[in-house]
Parts: sequence; structure tokens; C-alpha cells
Amino acid sequence: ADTIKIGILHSLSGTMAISETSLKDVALMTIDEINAKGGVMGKKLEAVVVDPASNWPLFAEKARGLIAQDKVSVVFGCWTSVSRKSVLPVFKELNSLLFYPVQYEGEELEKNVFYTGAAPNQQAIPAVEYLMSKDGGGAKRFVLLGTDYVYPRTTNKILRAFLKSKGVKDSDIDEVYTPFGHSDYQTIVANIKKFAAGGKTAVISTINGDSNVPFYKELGNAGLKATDVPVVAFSVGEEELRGVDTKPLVGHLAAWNYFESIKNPVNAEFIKKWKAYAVAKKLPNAATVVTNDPMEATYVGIHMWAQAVEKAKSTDTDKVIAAMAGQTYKAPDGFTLTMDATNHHLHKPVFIGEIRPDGQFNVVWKTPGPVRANPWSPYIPGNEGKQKL
Amino acid sequence: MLRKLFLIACLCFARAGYAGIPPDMLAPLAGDDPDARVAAIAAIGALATDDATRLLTALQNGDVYTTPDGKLYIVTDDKAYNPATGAITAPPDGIDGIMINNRLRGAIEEALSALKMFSPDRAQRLAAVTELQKTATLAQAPLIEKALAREQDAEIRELLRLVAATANLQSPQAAKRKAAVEALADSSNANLRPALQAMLTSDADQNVRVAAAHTLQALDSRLARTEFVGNLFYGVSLGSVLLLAALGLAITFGLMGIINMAHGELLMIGAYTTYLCQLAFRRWAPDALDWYLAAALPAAFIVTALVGIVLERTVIRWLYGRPLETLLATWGISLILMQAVRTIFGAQNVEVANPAWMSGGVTVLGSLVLAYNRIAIIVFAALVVAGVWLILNKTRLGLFVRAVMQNRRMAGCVGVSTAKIDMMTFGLGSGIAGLGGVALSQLGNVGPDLGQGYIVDSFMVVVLGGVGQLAGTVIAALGLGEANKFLEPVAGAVLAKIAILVFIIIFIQKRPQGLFAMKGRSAE
Amino acid sequence: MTLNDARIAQQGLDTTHGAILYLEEISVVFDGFRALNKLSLDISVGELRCIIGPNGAGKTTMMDVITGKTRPTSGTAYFGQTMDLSRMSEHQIAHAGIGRKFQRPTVFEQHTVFENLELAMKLDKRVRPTLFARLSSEQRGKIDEILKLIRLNGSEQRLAGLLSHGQKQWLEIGMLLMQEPQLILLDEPVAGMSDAETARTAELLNELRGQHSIVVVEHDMAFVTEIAQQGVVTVLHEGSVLAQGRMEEVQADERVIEVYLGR
Amino acid sequence: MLQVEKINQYYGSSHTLRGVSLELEKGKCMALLGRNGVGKTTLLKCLMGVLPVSAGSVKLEGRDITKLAPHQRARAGIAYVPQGREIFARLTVEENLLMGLATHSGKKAHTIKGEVYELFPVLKEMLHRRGGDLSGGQQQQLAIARALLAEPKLIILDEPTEGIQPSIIKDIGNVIRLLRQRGDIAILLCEQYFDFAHELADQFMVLSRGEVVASGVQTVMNDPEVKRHLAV
Amino acid sequence: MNHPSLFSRRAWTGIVACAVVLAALPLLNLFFADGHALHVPSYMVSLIGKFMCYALAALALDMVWGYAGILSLGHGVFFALGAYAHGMYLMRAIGREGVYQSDLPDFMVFLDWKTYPWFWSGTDSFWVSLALVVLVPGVLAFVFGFFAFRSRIKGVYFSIITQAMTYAFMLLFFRNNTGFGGNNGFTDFKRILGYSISAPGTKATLYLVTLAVLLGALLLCRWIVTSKLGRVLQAVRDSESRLMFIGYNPLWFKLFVWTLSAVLCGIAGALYVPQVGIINPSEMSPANSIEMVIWAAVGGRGTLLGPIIGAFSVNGLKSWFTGAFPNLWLFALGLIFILVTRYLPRGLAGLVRKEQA
Ligand SMILES: Nc1ncnc2c1ncn2[C@@H]1O[C@H](COP(=O)(O)OP(=O)(O)OP(=O)(O)O)[C@@H](O)[C@H]1O
Ligand SMILES: Nc1ncnc2c1ncn2[C@@H]1O[C@H](COP(=O)(O)OP(=O)(O)OP(=O)(O)O)[C@@H](O)[C@H]1O
Ligand SMILES: NC(N)=O
Ligand SMILES: [Mg+2]
Ligand SMILES: [Mg+2]
Repeated sequence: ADTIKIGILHSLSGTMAISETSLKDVALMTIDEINAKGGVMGKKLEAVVVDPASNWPLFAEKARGLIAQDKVSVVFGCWTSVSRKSVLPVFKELNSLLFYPVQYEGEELEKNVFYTGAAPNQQAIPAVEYLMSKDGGGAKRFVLLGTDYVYPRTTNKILRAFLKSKGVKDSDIDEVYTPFGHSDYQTIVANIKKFAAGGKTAVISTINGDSNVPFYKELGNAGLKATDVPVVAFSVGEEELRGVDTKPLVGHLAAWNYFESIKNPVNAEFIKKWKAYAVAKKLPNAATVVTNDPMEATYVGIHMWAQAVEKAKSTDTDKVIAAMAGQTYKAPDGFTLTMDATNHHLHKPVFIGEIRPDGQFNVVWKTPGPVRANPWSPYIPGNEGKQKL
Repeated sequence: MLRKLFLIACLCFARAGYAGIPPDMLAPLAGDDPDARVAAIAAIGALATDDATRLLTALQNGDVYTTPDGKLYIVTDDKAYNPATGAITAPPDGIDGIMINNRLRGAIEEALSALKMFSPDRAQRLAAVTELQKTATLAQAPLIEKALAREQDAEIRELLRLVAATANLQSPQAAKRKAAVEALADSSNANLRPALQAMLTSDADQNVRVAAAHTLQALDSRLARTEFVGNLFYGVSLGSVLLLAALGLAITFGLMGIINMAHGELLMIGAYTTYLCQLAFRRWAPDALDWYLAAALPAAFIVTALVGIVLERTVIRWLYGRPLETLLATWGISLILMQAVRTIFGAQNVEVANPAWMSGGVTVLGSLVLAYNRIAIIVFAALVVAGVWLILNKTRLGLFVRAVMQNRRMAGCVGVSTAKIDMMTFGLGSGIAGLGGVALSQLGNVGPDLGQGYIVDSFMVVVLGGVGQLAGTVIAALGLGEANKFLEPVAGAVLAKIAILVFIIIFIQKRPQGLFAMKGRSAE
Repeated sequence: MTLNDARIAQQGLDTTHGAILYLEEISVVFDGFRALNKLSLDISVGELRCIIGPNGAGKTTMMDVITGKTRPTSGTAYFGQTMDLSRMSEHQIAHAGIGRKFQRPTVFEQHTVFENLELAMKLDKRVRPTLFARLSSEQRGKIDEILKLIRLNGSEQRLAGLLSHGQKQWLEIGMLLMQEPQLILLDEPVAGMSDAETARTAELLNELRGQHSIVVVEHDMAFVTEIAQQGVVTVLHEGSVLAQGRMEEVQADERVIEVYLGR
Repeated sequence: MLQVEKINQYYGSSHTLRGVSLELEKGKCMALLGRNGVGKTTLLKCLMGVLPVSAGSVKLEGRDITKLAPHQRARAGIAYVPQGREIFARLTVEENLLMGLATHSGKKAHTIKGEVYELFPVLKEMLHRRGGDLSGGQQQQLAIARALLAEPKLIILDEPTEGIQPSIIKDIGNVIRLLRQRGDIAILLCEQYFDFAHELADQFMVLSRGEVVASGVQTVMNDPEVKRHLAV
Repeated sequence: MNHPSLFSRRAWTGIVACAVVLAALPLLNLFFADGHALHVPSYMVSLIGKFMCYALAALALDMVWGYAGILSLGHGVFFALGAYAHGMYLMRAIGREGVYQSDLPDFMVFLDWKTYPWFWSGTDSFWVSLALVVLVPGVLAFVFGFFAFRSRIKGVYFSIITQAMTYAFMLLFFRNNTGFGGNNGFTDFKRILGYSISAPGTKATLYLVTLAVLLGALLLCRWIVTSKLGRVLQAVRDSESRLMFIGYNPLWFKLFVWTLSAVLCGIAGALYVPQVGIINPSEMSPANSIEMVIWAAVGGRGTLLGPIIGAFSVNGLKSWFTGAFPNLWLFALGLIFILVTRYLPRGLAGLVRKEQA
């Protein structure tokens, strides 16, 4: 064929559409960008967009359809871990490629997947270290608050082990879970307040995007300020904050590998392109679009894949996998990111940002450079020596 | 720290006239050494001049800018004020805002609250003292006692007394400690527990230990009471949210028998209307922004009522007498409405801010914060229920509505235009859902999926109360709210929710027609 | 089949003392209103008893109590010597041998006339037998016979819901006959029937007399006179018995004229 | 007052009314007779507009109301006491009566005239009971009272005496007589209770299988020829 | 509502023809190579395999809803429990090939569990798991139904407590500590009865078994609804109290059909897992159960072929639309639902019958 087909597997309806829609758009933008420069191996890229509708079995069905019916060379997609788990067997069976752009809990390494989001050591651990530091407020007690699903559960398991290794007692850790879509945080905020009476406390939030607004609103109304009890979130980025009145949130934190507010020419260019694209394609609310970490991860992922195809001179899965190892790309986060030669994860810098009144983040801490991913967290027993495929 | 505070104390009384802030104090603020910045803030605070207050406040608000060569300006309304010189100029080129982080913010607050303890403004003093309650240390004791000596206001005095006692807990003199501990028997400040607990086990003095035990007991019982009242309030609050979410459904489903799966989307439309009203106010009446809800309420009612009327005229009206089919049709409507909103406004949430008067809360019983937005919603729910009750039971329209819903054909035969009543009833139910949407927009997300989060709960509330029973809906909503809030601290949010569902299942066994079951022949 | 069902099925009806139904001091109170007030009544085996009384006297409520639809607030109701009706559920009572025609015709509107009769037929009405049931020709014959009797032959494949008011009344009577109950309760059987039909119904009841015990509630005095013959007529008023006796006697009773018949 | 011309009605494929015509004047009462299932109720429903007619016309005071909806006919002055009472089960007796005033407005819409309580004293006692809780006969009384309150020009009664105790049947008879005597109202009475109909009607009409098989003035009602159509 | 023409001669011909075509699909897939005119892509085969499971669930649901008038908004729970019961076996059949190379499934290793909890005992046996597929939904339905029907819970009250039930189960299964893999559920199965689960032959077999079960269930349901018991069920639907006054105890009739329906639904779930490759708690979400109702309603409630047609057409459209019009498909689907209710009150099956009439 004279085009190379690329599958885009993000929910455009259902509960996850809130987060995933913009990933679809940024993927299309990136594909346009590559095509404008002549495509890959002289062929144009052609996006095949499907809507798995936030339904996990439908993810598997759609993945199979993309690979087997549409014959795509690669799929960019998924957000939740469960959707990824649901499509994995399909990618393995049909030996195809998935690029997964979201931070996740680790404990996984698949030949057919490239993980361009953060593993726990590229996000969660540094964030907690920061909270314990003098600049971060010197927290002694921790509330691990999350939505009840695997990503928060796993992350918290790792964090608990990590905190223990730092000498934090179990009685100084409170682990709380809420159901998906939970919207009444009165009791939980009251409990946090109670817990915080026992010493300098920080909240580590793995609350799923949807529940964050009610949580932060409650926090603000209960008079818990960032200076009293800082909250660091792993699933709240610029996109989520678009829907929030951020004034009461100022000072709360998020840890990511990218923020829109990072200043460097690559990022400026990225943001400019995205805004122009949003206006050109008449995306809803085009005037206020923002970029965020998973969007950057998608963008980087597609470019790296394109480079790998050029290098392999083929879209054949195994050849591309081989060519991916060690690929580098000058990313909007200001660093040249490298695809690890062995573990299919990107080396990524870590940033901690405080929420600003305008819904952007003010970077208050960052790693000196990209960090290699530890998908198998050393804080989980039995993971020693499991870093390679 | 200690020295710093003494400095503040002394300088508070020796208030100098105008003198610029020395540039060497300002310089570190523009730098990036966190320790130096914290020290600079303390030093500026210690100046205790109006300029210092102004600078710190500006820093807190993000109004302080720096030029590339390190000069600081307070920039407001396109005017730049130089705190070193007092000069006012136009903002210089190339200035950049000074970022502060939590640590600095904390330092600023601390400095400001010490300054504000002597402010002539009662509210500022009260805020400062409340703030100090959290952090009072022995070092601050002399300062606090001075403030206590000067304070005239009874409420603030009382607070200050507790703050002073808190500070004195660490006093080296046993007698002072004991006095402090005893004084704190009236406090409801949970933050004192660790200190008291520590004294209980390890204070050198027997008397202090006894006093600590006594105070701790008093404190704990007061905290338990506060917690109980808190849960009660949270329950009413959750109940009123459920009620507002369900009330429209109590009409469209309870009264009209339409299994209205699009009810959630009507809530959502109400919330989006609120968003649009807010946008309109931002654009055209920014000064009145705080009152955008006053416009949003009627707007949301009208918009959703109109949507409801259109749905009724085009789809629902074909389905009277086929209640089960309404499930299918309204499910379709719900899909369409959600996708329409997604197409117009995007899949992401949109921002709806609480008006200033609904932000924050009032503190009662010492430590319980009742959020204004929650209180407002409770009051609002009560008003809407009262309104609906009046319409249904005290007006001719209400009589016709009930008659049509019970026997459509006969209502026609006595001269009621059933089509009109159907339309108005569905419109009313939808409009009330819209009002519910306004309320929900003040608490959580406003996004295309907003309604999906409430639809199941709404049906549970209406059914549990007894279909067609307004009073039942109210009691069911409040009951579920309370049950949830008293279970949650014990069982956690997930198990509490499961327990509530199991409770509903068991409850219906006992009352198979809901809480307010219709009895007798008329029920058949 | 619950234990209770089994017990009742085994027990059978004991009418050794000659009466099939005993109501003793039955009261029914609805939100403070006494619909039945210490009502006592008994019906002998094979008797045809007419019950009359003003609107709201409690006649239908009494039938509700007998058939288990309404639980008495106080008092006892026995079917035969041994069956305490207040402890039995509706289907157990029906199964034990009490059949009823309602004041407002109630039939299975979505079933055909034929199916209505088939469902009512006296057969084992538990799940398994029902699943495997197939109509024998004898049973078909029985249905045809009843169809003729109620003059709905030719309409047997029509949905019962499409019948006219009077036709439904007849169908309900037909269902009652299919059930072959020992005690038949008829709540206003001739309401909505023309005079000629009323006469036919009277004939039918006179035929059934003796084979079944029958309780008839009616406001049509001509009809009551026709079927009461020399039997007892009971007049209910405000939930209790106002008068009792032969038709001429009650018709002459001043109180009955005052509250019921009018002058 | 009422002119019905050759109306036809079908339930699906079954032809229920076949060219039924009738004319009724102000101050007159017509009895509609016929065996079970001949189409009496169907005819009355067609007049009320509950069922559509496939052909023919209905005129009230010269105005063609064939196409009007039931509520419009009610407003034009028709009141209906349906077979099976059709009271509003979960409204109180008082509210049921107020529904009878639905066509009125202003103060009139809120005042239930005392006359109905004189006629049906039981309703007054049970004002706050739910309609559905009443006994069958009480409901029937309520349905009649509701229709009377509307002060109609034409009142349609479908077996109004069904389930009512003898003394009250007499009272109802008296009311109908009174209305007739007042002369400003037409009454269409469908009745199985022959003597009652005979006593009150000025004219009659007998239906059989959807057709008018006999009609005339009251005096010929007792003819064996007429009675033949009523026998089984 | 009596159906002498329920399966007219034409309907029978249609059923047989459809069955033959459906049975041929996997064989065409196996025996003709990709590119051949008669080749049926595996994607198609697995899609239709899934639809057949949905069709079975819809049929089961319609037995209680369409015939007995009991609207369940919680059938997803039976479907999911059947699927989980079978999934437990499939999880154990993975053996030591999980990421942690343990005898326990990965999620248990992760929770630091050392042994299987009691409720997993015996699930390493295929046959035990089959028994559980029937027993778990069956017993749950029986117990739940017994109490609900005994309390005479009807109409929306019953619907809502079924919804509460499925919702409660969903929350319970979401919890990691419950022991069923939390939010992720079970996935990444490797083999069934020793055969690789991704082998074309295994897939074809699973497909054919599903088809056979669906046909068997259709005949069973037909036999039931045309029996006198079927008429009693419809009488329950239309006038339960009248039925009691002629001597039937509705409790047992309802319980019979309710439990049967739950079991059929469980079987559908069990056939679904190995073909789709994942089972997780979102199958128990209230919305999923409502979708089953939608299938039955679109196809035509109170008919036997209706729910099957409905499940195929709604899911077929959804599959097609989500790929072909990812941004607009909800409009199209929603509109179709509205139009069906408005113009086809008896669903798609009614369309067929109207033509016949
Ligand atoms: N659920 C109830 N609530 C209140 N009152 C009730 C209820 N059920 C019945 N009643 C009252 O009980 C009384 C007896 O009613 P019942 O139906 O038994 O009368 P009846 O003798 O059958 O009258 P009719 O001849 O009119 O049918 C009536 O006054 C009725 O209003
Ligand atoms: N909805 C319907 N669909 C089809 N046929 C109907 C319908 N309603 C009534 N019928 C039939 O139409 C005919 C006339 O019915 P209608 O109710 O008018 O009779 P009627 O003269 O009022 O009888 P009754 O004296 O029993 O009240 C009857 O044969 C009846 O079975
Ligand atoms: N991987 C996540 N964020 O679910
Ligand atoms: Mg009665
Ligand atoms: Mg009639």
C-alpha cells in the first residue's frame, strides 16, 4: 500500500472520554505533522480512529479489528490500566505494537508494548521524597487517598513500602479508597483534618480524574490549605484543571514528566502547534486548549515510532521493536528522551508543580535529567532482577 | 525562629513612619535560594511597616514582579509600585512574576498573622488568632499575652486565652503547664491531642499528668460530639444533594411513570446552563459575577424545561401507557444528549466556580467547618421541595397533573387538556432537574457524564420513598444521606456504599411499595 | 410448595358440623374507619345465601376477608371446622375451595377466553404439573360446555380484554365454574346485565344450588327474590348484620327500608 | 341539541357500529338499550370522543364536533359517566369532585355545590377518603356527582345504576327527572335496568350488533317487538 | 399474547437457515485461507461468537421480562458471575506462565496472598467450574428471588433492587481484597482444557458450542412458553393477584423462570469469557444490565426471536458505528432506539410479524 495505517484506540465516549479525547486529537495532529514532512519511508500515515467507548471488552474487540481488519502497523491508545490489560492478549496473539502514553503502576513488561508514560519511580516516588523534604514541607504523616482500582492500589503499595524504608510508621500512614465517580468527600476531608492534627501531614492522591473536582472543592471549603496539608496528585494535570475553579487549589501539587508551563523552544513550538491545530480543526473550546503529560507522551511516542520505522525500513513489528531500542527524541519537556534499550519504557525527567491560579503548574522541583524507569518496583518483594523483557 | 518573633514583637509597638524596605532584604526574594527567601520574608515581616504588610500581601497574591536585574515591583492595575523607594511608575519592560511555593506561602502567612494580631480590623485579628491556634509555640507566648492584654473583643479574647494556653503547654514551669492544660479543658482543638497525649505519659509532674488526663477526656468528648454533629450535617447535606438530583425524577418517573433514563442528562443540561450563565457574566457583567447564580437558576429551569417539552412533544407523548418502552426511548435520548454536549462543549469538564459568598465555610463548635456551598444547597433543596409541594398540592395545575397521571382518558372526559398537562408536567420535572443541575455544578464536575453519576442514585431515592410520593422522596434522600455518612467513617466509602445498597434491598422486602406505600384499594 | 401449602392440601375440608364458613366477630379497620364491625355469619353446606345492604355496608370487604385479600383487624374466619382463613394466603384459600367473582370484572385481559377458562380449571396448580400439562379431550369438552353456558362460544379465541363489560362478567362466572369450588362468592353477578340475562343467571344459580355453597351479593331486588326463594337473606349495614330472615321479612323490615330500600 | 349521523366504528377489522344515527333535543331523555356487547358503550365513547369514528358526524347544538378531542367536547358541554366508574383512585373524594369543575374557571371552579351532597350524602362523609377506597356503589355515586357538577348541556350516562342500592337508584331517578323538567339539558341514558329506563325516558333506541334495530317514543318501549331485541 | 404462530413455518425455516450459516462461518474461516473469496475473517468469527453470548443473555432476560413481566435491571450480575466462575478456571489454567511465575494468579501474588482463598477451591477443575457457572447465578437468583417474590415485591420496586444488587456486586468485585482481581478482573488467559485459547481450532470450537447452546436454549424457552406454564407466566405479568384467586401460587412460577433465566445468563457469561478474553466488574455496572434490556426491547419483548435479533442488531450496529463513525455513532444509535420505540412498538420482531400478517 502507499500509506501506512495507524490505529488510534482512545475512548471518545463514556467516562474516559474526558481524558482520552485530547489524546486522539494530539495523535492526529502529530500524524499530520509527520505527513507534512513527507511521511514515513516516503509513505503517508493514515490514522484509523475507533471509539472503544470506555468499555474494556470493546477495547479488545476494537484492537483486534484495527490489527486484523484494518491492518494497522501500530496502535496508539488506552488510558486506564484495565483497558491496557484487556488488549494485551490481542497484541501478543497477533504480534502487533501498542504505544501506551499514561503513567501507570508498573509490574508489567510486554514485548508488544512501549510505555511512554511514567512508571512509579518516575512519578510517585520522587513526589513523596519532595513532600518529605524541607522545601516540600517536611511531611511526617501521609494520607494515601485513591480511587479503588489497580493503579492507586499498586502505587500505594509501593509508596507504603517506600515510606517504611524511610522510617515512617504504619500508624502515620492512612490509606483510603473511594469508589469510581465518588462525589461526596465531606467525611474523607473531615478525616484528613483529624489525621492531620497528629502532625505535619501530606495527602498523596491517586484519585481518578472524575472525582478530583468534588474532592478539591471540599478541601477548599473545609479550610484545608496547601500550606496546612498539601495534596500531591498523580492524575491531575492541565486538562483536568480546565474544569476546575483553581483559586482554592493554589499550592497543591502534581507530579508529572511534563508541564505545559515548562519553558523551552520545543515546548513552545509544541504548544503553538497544538493551539493552532485546535483552532484549525474547530475543536470544542479551541480557545482554551492546554497540553499535558499524556499528550506529550503520545506526541513523543508517535515520533519515536516513525523514527524507528525509518531506521528499520519496515513496519514489521519485530523489526520496529528492535529499532525502537535506544531511539531518542527531543521532547517538549526540555530533554532528549531515550527509549530504554531493554525495558520498553522512556527515560523521563520528573517535575513537581504547584497549581497556579490560572490552572497551570509552577515547577517547584525537578530531577536533573531523565530517569530510567523501574517498571518492577524494588519496593515490591520478589521484583529483584526483573528489569528486562 | 525565637529571635525573629521577639523582633516582630518589639517592632510592632515601635511603629516607624514611612521607610522603604531595604533593597538587601528584597534581593533574596527574586533569587532562588529557598532558605534565603524564607529568611527575607521573616525579616520583612519583622519590619512591621505598612509597606511590609503590603509587600507580603502582594507576594501572597502573586502581584510581585521582578526585572531581569533583580528589582522588585508590586504591580496592580497597570501600575508598578517600588517597595524600596515608594515610587509609582508604569510597569517596566521584561518583568516577570515572582513564584512562591508552599513553604514561602507558609512563611508569609505566619509573618502576616503575627502582624495582624494587632490590626485594628477585628476580622483580621480574628483570622490571625485562628491561624495561630494551629501553630502557637512557647516562643510566641509573650507576644500572645501582650495581645491578650490589649484585646477588647470577648470572642477574640477567649480564643487568645486558648492560644496562650496552647503556647504555654511547653513551658518549663510545671505550674504554668498545669494552668495551661486546665485552661485548655474548654478547647475543641484536635491539634492539641498529640501534645496532651505526650504529657499524659511523660510529663515529669504528677499534677500536670492528672490535669492532662482530665483535659484530654474533656477534649475527646467534645471532639466526639463535634464529629457526631458533623456527620449529621454531612448526612443532611448529602441527602439534599440526592434530593435535588432526584426531585425532577420524582415527577417524571414518580408521577408520570416514565422510566426516564435521560433524567441525568437533564441535570447535566442544567449544569451547563449554569456554566453558560457564568461565561455570560464574565464577559458582560464581570462586576456582578458573584450573582451569576441568580440568573442561572431561572435560566436553567427554562432551558431544561424547554428541552423536556421538546422531548415530550416529539418522543414521550407516543409512549403513554407503554411505560417500559420509555426506558428504551429515553436511553436513546440520553445517548444523544450526552454526545451533543460532547460535540458542542468538548468531552472535558468545564469550569463552574462557586461565587465568593459560597466559598469557604463557617466554623462551629470550635473545629467543625460547615461549608457555605453545602448550607446553600440544603436551603435551596428545602425551597425547591416546598415549591414543588405547593404546585402539586395547592394549585389547580397540580390537581390536574395528578388526575391526568392517574387516569388520562377520564381526565380528558372532564375537560382537561391532557396533552397540555403532559407537556407541562414533563416540562416541570425537567425544569426541576435543571435546578438540581445548578446545585450539582456547585459541588462537582460539570461534564458530559455528570448525569450518569446520579441516575442510579436518583432512581433508588424515588423508589425507596415510594413511587409518586413526594414526602417519601424527601425522607428517602435524607435517610440515605445520613445512613451513608454515619457508615462511611466506620466502613470506608466503598463498603458503606455496598452496605447502603444491601440495606435498600432488605428494606424493600419489608416495604415492598417503598417507604410511603399507598395502602388500601386505591393502591391497585 | 411451602409446608403450609402441603398441610392445607392434606387436610381437606371438614364440614362435619354442617357449616362451611364461619365468620366470628370480624372487624376490619381502615385508618380508623370500621368497614366491618364485629360481623358474625355462618353459611351451611349447600346453602345459597343472599347478602344485601347499602353501598359501603362492607359486603365486598367481607368477601375480601374470606378470600384472604384483606386481613381482619380482629375476629376469626374459618372454612369448615379446621381451616383458619386468616392464616392462609390467597392462593391457598382458592386451592382449598373458595372461588370468587369480583364486583368489577377481572379477567386475564391478554389471554383468550379459552385460556382464561383453561387457567381456571381445577387441576394441580403447582409448577411442574403446569409445565407438563396437556389438555385431555375430556377437559376440552368441559371448557366447551362452559363456553356455551356463558354464551361466549365462538368468541373463545378472542382476547378477554376486548370483551364488553357484560361479557367479562359472564366470563368470570365461567372461570368460577371451571374452578369447581365448594364455596362460591359472587359480588354483584348481574350488574350490567340486561333483565333477560339476569333471569338466566338466576336460573343458573338455582341449578347450582345444593351442589355448592353460594354467597351472593346483589342490589337487584328482583333477582335476589328470585334466587333467595325460602332461604335466608342477610342485610349488612355499617359493617354488621342489620337484619336476617326470609326475603319478605327483610323487605318489610322498617330499618331495612330506611337505610337500603327507600320508600 | 345532539345530532348523530350515520356513524361507523371499527375495532380493527370488526365493525362495531354500523351507521348509527340519533337525534336528541334539549330537555329530553333518551334511553339506549341492547344486550351485552352490542356496542352501546362504544357508541357513547364515540360521542365523547374517546374513540374515533371512521365515518359519520356528531353535532352538538349544530356545531360539528366529530373531530374534537374529549376535553374539547367536555368544554363544549358534554359530561360523561362512564361504565366502570373511572374515578381518580388516588385523589380524594373532594378532589374528584373538583375535577368535575375542570371546565369552569374562577371562583366557580373551586366551589362544590351543596346539592350533590344532598343527593349523595355519603360523599360528604367521605370527602377526604381516596376515591379508590370507596365501595363500588359509592364510586358510582361519585362518578355521577362529578358529571353533574360540570353543569353540562348534554349528559351521557353509561349504566349509572350499576351497583347502587335501591333507595339511591330512586334518588338518581328523581334527579334525572328534575333535570329533564328543567328543560335545559339533554340526557342520554344507557341502561340495562329496563323499568328504570322506561320510567325516565322520553324516547328510546335499541342497538343490536352495532345497528339501530328499534327506536321511538317511550310509549312503545314495552312492545314485544322491542323486547325481543333484548331477550337472550 | 398467545403465539400459535410463534414459530411459523417461515420462522422455522429462518432459524434453521441462520443456524446453518452461523455454523458455517468458523469452518469457512478455518478451511479457506485469507484472500480466498469464501474466507471469513477471524475477527468476524470472534465478533459473532460474542454476539451469540449476548443473544443468549437477552433471551434469558426476555423470559422474565417479556413473559413474566419481571423487569430485571440486574441481569449483568448473573452474566458476570457465570463468567467469573468460568474465569477462575481459566486463570488457574494459566499455571506458572503469569508475570510472577507463581501458582497463584498474578493479582494474588501482588496482594501477598500465599494460598488460594476458600472460594477458589476446586476451581482448577474444568467440571467444577462448569458446575459453578450454573450454581452460582442459580443459587443467588433463587435466594434473592425467593425473598423478593415472597415479600411480593413487584414492578419498579423489583427492578430497582435488582439494580441495587448488581451495583453492590460491582463495588464488591472492584475491591482488590475481594479476591477476584479487582478492577482488572481476569484476563490474559492461555488455555482451556489444555488447548491454546488463541488457536483457531479452539476458537471455532468455542464458537460452535455457543451456537449449540443458544439453539438449545431457544428450543427450551419455546417449549416453556408454549406450555401451560407459559400462559401462567403471562398471567403473572398481567394480573398476579387474579391468579392467586384461582389457586396458583405465583411465587414458585416466578422463582422458576427467574432462576432459569439467571442460569442461562450465567452460561452466556461463561461462554463469553474465553471468547472475549476478559471479565471484569464493569460487566456488573447498572448500565450494562440496562443495555441487555435494550437489546430485548429493540428486538421485541415477549417474543423469543426478538431478543436474539435485538442483541445481534444493536451490538452489530455498535461495533460497526464505533469504527465507522467514532464521533457520531451515539447520535445514530440513540436515534435508532427512539425510532424503534416510536414506530415499532413490538420491536424488530414485530416488523417481521407484520410482514407475515
Ligand atoms: N382501604 C380503605 N380505606 C378506607 N376506607 C375503605 C377502604 N376500603 C373500603 N373502605 C370503606 O369501607 C366501606 C365498606 O366498603 P365495601 O366495598 O365493603 O362496601 P360494599 O358493601 O361492598 O358496598 P357496595 O354495595 O357499594 O359495593 C366503604 O365505606 C368504603 O369506603
Ligand atoms: N377495544 C376493543 N377492541 C375490539 N373489540 C372491542 C373492544 N372493546 C369492545 N369491543 C367489542 O365491541 C363490541 C361492543 O362492545 P361495547 O362495550 O360497546 O358493548 P356494550 O353494548 O356496551 O355491552 P355491555 O352491555 O356488556 O356493556 C363487543 O363485542 C366487544 O367485544
Ligand atoms: N494507568 C492509570 N492511570 O490508570
Ligand atoms: Mg361492593
Ligand atoms: Mg357497555
